[in-house]
Amino acid sequence: MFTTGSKLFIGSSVLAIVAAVAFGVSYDGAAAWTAAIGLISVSIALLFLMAINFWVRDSNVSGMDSDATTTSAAAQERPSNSMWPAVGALGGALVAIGLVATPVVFKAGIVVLLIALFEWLVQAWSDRASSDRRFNASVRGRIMHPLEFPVLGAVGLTVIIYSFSRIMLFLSKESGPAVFVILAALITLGGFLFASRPTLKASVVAGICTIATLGLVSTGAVMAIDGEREMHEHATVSNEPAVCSSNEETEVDEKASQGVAAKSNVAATIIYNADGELYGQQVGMGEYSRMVTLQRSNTSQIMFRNLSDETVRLVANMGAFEVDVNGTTVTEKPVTCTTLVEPDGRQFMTLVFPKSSAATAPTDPYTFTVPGVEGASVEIVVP
Amino acid sequence: MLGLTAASAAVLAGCAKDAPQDTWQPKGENAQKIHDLQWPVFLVAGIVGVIVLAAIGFVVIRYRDKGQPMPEQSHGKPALEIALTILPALILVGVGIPTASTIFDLADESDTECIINVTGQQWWWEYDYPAQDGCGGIAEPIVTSGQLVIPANTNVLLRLTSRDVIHSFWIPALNGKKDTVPGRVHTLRMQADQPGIYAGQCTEFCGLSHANMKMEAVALNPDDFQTWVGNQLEPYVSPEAGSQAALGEAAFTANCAYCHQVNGLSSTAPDGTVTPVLANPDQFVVSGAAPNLTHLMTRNTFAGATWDLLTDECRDRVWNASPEEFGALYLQGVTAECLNAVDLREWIRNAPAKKPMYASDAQKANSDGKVRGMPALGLNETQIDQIIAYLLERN
Amino acid sequence: MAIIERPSTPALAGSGAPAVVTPSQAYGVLKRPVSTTGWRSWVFTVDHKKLGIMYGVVAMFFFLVGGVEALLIRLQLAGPEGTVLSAGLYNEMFTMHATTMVFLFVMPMGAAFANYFIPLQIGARDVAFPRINAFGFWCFLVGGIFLNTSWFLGGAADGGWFMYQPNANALFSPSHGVDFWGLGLQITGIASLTGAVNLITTILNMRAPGMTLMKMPIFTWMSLVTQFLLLFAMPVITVALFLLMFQREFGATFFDVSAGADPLLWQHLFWIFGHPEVYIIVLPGFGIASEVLPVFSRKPLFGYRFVVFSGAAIGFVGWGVWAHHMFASGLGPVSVAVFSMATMLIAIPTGVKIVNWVLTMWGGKIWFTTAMLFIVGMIAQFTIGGLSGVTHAVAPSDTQQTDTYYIIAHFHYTIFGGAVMALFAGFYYWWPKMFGKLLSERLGKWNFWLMMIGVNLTFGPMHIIGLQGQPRRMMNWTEARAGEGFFNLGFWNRVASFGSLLITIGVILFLVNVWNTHKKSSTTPKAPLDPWDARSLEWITASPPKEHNFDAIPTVHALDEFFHRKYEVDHDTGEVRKIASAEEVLAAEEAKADKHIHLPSPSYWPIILAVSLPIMGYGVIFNRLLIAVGGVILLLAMFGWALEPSVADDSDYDPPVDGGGTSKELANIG
Amino acid sequence: MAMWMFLGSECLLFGGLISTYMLYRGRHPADLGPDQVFDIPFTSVSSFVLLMSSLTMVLAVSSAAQKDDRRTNLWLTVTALLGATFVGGQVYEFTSFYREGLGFTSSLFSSSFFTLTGFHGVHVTVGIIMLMALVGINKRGRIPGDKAEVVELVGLYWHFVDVVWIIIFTLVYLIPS
Repeated sequence: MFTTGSKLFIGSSVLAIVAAVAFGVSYDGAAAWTAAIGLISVSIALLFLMAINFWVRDSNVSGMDSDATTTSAAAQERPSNSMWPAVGALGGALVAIGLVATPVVFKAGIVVLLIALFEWLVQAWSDRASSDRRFNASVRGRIMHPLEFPVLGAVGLTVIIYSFSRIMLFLSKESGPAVFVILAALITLGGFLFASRPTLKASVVAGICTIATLGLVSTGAVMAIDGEREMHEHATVSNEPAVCSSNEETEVDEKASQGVAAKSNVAATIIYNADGELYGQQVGMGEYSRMVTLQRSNTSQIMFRNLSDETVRLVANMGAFEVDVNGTTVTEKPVTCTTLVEPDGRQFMTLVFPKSSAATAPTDPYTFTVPGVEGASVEIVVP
Repeated sequence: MLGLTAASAAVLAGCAKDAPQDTWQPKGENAQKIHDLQWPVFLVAGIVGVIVLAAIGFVVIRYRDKGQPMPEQSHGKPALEIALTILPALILVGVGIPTASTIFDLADESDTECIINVTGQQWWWEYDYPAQDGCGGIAEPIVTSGQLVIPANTNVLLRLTSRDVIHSFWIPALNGKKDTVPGRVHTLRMQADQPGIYAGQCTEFCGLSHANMKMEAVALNPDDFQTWVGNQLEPYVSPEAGSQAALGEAAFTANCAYCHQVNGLSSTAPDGTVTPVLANPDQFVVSGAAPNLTHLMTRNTFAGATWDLLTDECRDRVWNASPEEFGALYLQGVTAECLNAVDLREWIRNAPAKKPMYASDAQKANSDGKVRGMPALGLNETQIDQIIAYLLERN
Repeated sequence: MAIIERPSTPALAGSGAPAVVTPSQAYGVLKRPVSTTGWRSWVFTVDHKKLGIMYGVVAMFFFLVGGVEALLIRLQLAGPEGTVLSAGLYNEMFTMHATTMVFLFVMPMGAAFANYFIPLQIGARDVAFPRINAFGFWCFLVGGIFLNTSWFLGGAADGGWFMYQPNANALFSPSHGVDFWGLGLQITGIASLTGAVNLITTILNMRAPGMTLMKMPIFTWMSLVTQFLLLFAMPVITVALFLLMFQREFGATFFDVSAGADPLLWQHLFWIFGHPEVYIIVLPGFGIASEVLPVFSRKPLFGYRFVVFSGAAIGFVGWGVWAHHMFASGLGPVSVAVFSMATMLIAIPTGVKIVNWVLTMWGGKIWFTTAMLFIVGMIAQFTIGGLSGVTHAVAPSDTQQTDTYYIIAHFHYTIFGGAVMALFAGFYYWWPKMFGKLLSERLGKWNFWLMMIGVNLTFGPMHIIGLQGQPRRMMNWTEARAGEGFFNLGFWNRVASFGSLLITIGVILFLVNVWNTHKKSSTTPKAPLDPWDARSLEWITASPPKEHNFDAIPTVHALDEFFHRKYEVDHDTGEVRKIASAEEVLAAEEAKADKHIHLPSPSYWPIILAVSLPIMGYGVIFNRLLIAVGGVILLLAMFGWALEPSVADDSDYDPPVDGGGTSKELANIG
Repeated sequence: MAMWMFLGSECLLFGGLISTYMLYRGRHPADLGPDQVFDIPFTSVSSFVLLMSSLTMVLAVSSAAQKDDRRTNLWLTVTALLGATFVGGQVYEFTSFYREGLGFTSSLFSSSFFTLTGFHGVHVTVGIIMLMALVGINKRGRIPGDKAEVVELVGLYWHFVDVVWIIIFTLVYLIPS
């Protein structure tokens, strides 16, 4: 029933499954997962090979079959040409270089090596499947094409897109769009060119395409290695006391933090009016109050409305706390603020007070203030 | 037949002595508005249901196969159809108009006389009363939990929010429910006609102990309410030196005060300097809050109102008190005789065993080392006795 | 417009089998499978009937799973302070009960009937895209299994089926349950979406000659509306689930309040999907009711046009009422009022349907088969469910009722009392069509009465429990808040738990009935061709139908085509005369049999493609490497799918026995 | 038919994503919002490229209608290349945003921006794969059924993805918050 070869594979795959179970039982966590998945994959692969062996009956040819003397795989003159030994060698070389140079190359080498081995195996097997070359090729194609085409396509697409984006990153922000347009125009024009010259030979087209792709990829590679243009990281400044305390225009977005919260859902509205007064409104607490109550440890949405004709910002002074930093006691005064708000503008801010008012130093209570305006202050009570 | 049951349920529910969360026994103006709207709707629905079910019954009996000839192959009468479409439409218009007006009625905030902030977190409610002229005047903020104390016959406005997930605040006898959503403030009107105690429960699924997140609203006469406010603002009194409670104060400071605030509690260093003890629940609890225990024994429940601080007998006395007697009885708080020490001991001994919470070490690992709920503190029985003695004086 | 996957190659040449079977030189990766028997004929099938049956079997299985979950819940609540389940397990239980029942039972059971009967009812030989159809089924199956494996991999989802944020984010629900839930629903969502595209195309493009839209059987009509709802609802939940996944797996903050997010976004997205979902669940049931009623009342459906248009109206208005699930969420009075009105509006088309059903029976000659009993029961219970729905369309009243057991009563009356009862009617009504054998009517009636009484005993008391203030999703109830007297919670909770046992017995009786009918030693005779004196097109073919459905595609002249071929109506007197038996009608059709019938061949790829999805799902949760493995399988399957020949090679089959024969025995290829 | 249905469904998918973005676009630190990071000239150019690809797609469809296999393949390839250019531009854009400090999890704005445009990018990529597959299958002469119809269907999808981009571009990049 089972051929010798397939028995061998069955045995090994059972062994792998047993090992997987043993791993799963004896280890916890990611190690067990990785090992079990790996071993189960191995056993599946072995079962696959078993199936092949079983299907071709170990490639055994019956001695009674007179045709076999001419048609059996053994009677084949020689195997077909193969590029996989060469690819395998390339992989080996990459592994060697990688060991010396960088892990990336090493890993790439491993992948190439594995691919070459697998392809080699399949080709070797398919060469012996029958005496018919064309049939052998088709058998190989059946198994390998569904793997090769999508993977090659995906890799190709990725490489092209990636190199392209590298080129863009290398270029300056100004010239980028220009290059982009030129490239797109080239593609389109090329299309029109080929469309208008139906007699153009296929090989010429293929040649041009190959050159273009190679050019793109190699430029990309060069530029990827060469580095990117300088890019400055935007720093977050809004929580810095220096910014909050000034009335100077900084390079910030005027309309930052426009919230989703509708008016009815804010914890408090803080208003700065034309008389230079700052006061708070909370549902049910009257129209004018110099004190607002916010719950401790609670995310509170605050709306700031500027009804004056100056451009101002609202600052939330969130107390003063003694903090232990590497053994020394430091007093921290957390502050947060809105950006500058135009007259009649409004802005939201999200605040959390993790500690009650009692916890802050009496000299630094929780307050809302407007920098530079004396007496514009609303007390925040956190019970 | 079930339509009938539903309709009769609607009628009967008004007279029996029912569950404390019965939605058909309004005890305040807002719930009454809802009730005035819902019973006619139930009635109409019940009548329509009876008619339709009767029609089905009639058809089923009258036109069953008794050997009559094949019926006429009629495809319908458009006029009849249109009439039968318009009829329910008219009924619904009749229902719709009062519905809309009630919706806007219940959203009105302009007649507010008293403000209370309600904050939900897993799995208990915090109530804080901002300093205000309303509610008859509150000089300093009050923070409490478990029982929402409100003045009777006063338009109270609750400002609802949440510290972690969505909860829903619901005292059926006083008003419908309203979700408390983190980052948002929702308002809910509350008004109780008479002094008394009204049960409620969190009604938005909020995780493991959702079933154990209850609350009670307590309505007091405005005078009694002022007494209550005064009680809440009374300064801290240290236990008598050397008493069991004094040992309890030390045990409390060492074990409980990390999270639970007791206003006025202070610690004395060996050199004689006195520093107030401030709770930092933000460092230990995901929601960043734990119930304030300053006047624990003025309320009748603990652990998210899941258990009573009163023994069953004392509890029933409070719950069954007439509106006139209620205020005085409630203001007595929890006395030593009435203390339900059994549940309280079990709770202090191992809280997560009594109420499912995320407080074990393994569970803490999933949330930056913070607990959700009260962890088991590993106290011995002596310490528990001392802490209970100390808590008994928090009145 | 559509690509109809129907082979365009000429008919098999009847020149005899090639002497030597040469391997196919097709371009595809693998030859198409050709098995017509054995397990392969099911696993690789693209036949809408086989897929329909498989949908049904799998959905039935999940019905039992969900039922066991429901029983455990009722067991827990049978007494105060129940200890059958721990709090965490209870939360997982009700989450998975709802998810299983909605996504893995009622929806796919509707899909089962739609798959099986839509092509038959419109006179088509298969659906428009048979392979996509198969892919949909396998997605549903693997998605369902994936979802339920969470029980064994650290716990199932515990956030409620509506998975409100932020309670379902990683901080508050740390197990992988919610991840499984989200990914599992994505996978089953693919099934719904492909199914919708497929069935809509089938219905709109492949109707038999003469069948105008207004002559289409009503079940097909309701399914069409359902599929449109699915088509537009699924992408919304897809977006929500992606946001959820990005939040849980990749650290996004879409529902994180401290980052400034609004948790209500989730509620809006979920209910914009969730409310149409309600109609997705119930409309197929409406369709079945509207099929069964006329047959057993011996009258056409009263006001066919009104029923059709009210179905479509429900479909439209269903989109404008999602926020009525959020009356207590704090939307503001204006939105609440608007959605309250819109919700009342939807009661009108629903009412039209009930009125039409009653009027269909009115003046009829009603034959009480099990199927008919189920439908009458369904109408009664849906009426109750609909009316209790009106009471919470009234928003202030809803703030007292929402999230209490009253809501559970309401939607179980509509879903169990409405949709599920109709599905059971469908089983009894169409069983002879699908399998050629009648289910026992005696057992069937027991089944009906037990379920009818069980449903009312289980969910009826929940009206009371809810109005007495017992909230939903509570792992226990306490004596302290149970009250006394007639309406006390304790008594009615026990009644509800008892009722659930009756439903269980009813369901078991159904399974026994099926077993008795189909066991080897069964003496159940073959069902007559037309056991119910039915009216629509699916009965003008053999039972069970041949693989190609119809020997000749019938030409349609009227609504209730089959009835009009059997009976003649005198327009003056309204008298109805029988003019032909079902056998005669069928024989007349078979006489015109098409000479060459081509059906799509089975295919390996749908199942392979579907299997790649949960592999990627596990990858997202446990090990990113698995995503790559799944991805490779996915690519492979898509490649294989795209290049697959549209039909198996002729050489793979034995030649037909006669010129027009349809036997496709597997050729002996060694 | 089916493609129309599918696209209808896709409309809601993008509808949901766009609403999420619109809801959250203001949610970012003051100095790391759309105004700071967006490179409007560049994105305009890449939008133009995508528009051009719609034109070439039309040419492909008309060639297919004239049964001109060679030109059909050519225009399909050109469309795919333009699409790839667009995706390349998007990869560049994402990388540069990331370098400037705008990560996926930086803020609600960035999460919803990357989700929305990322989903669109995936759609374009799927479109490219469809185009390439179409060319491949066409070369082998294996397009089932009516070839022009298949090309038209893919074209329909491609135009849809284009139109969606126009909407996204307008709403996300051009209209100030």
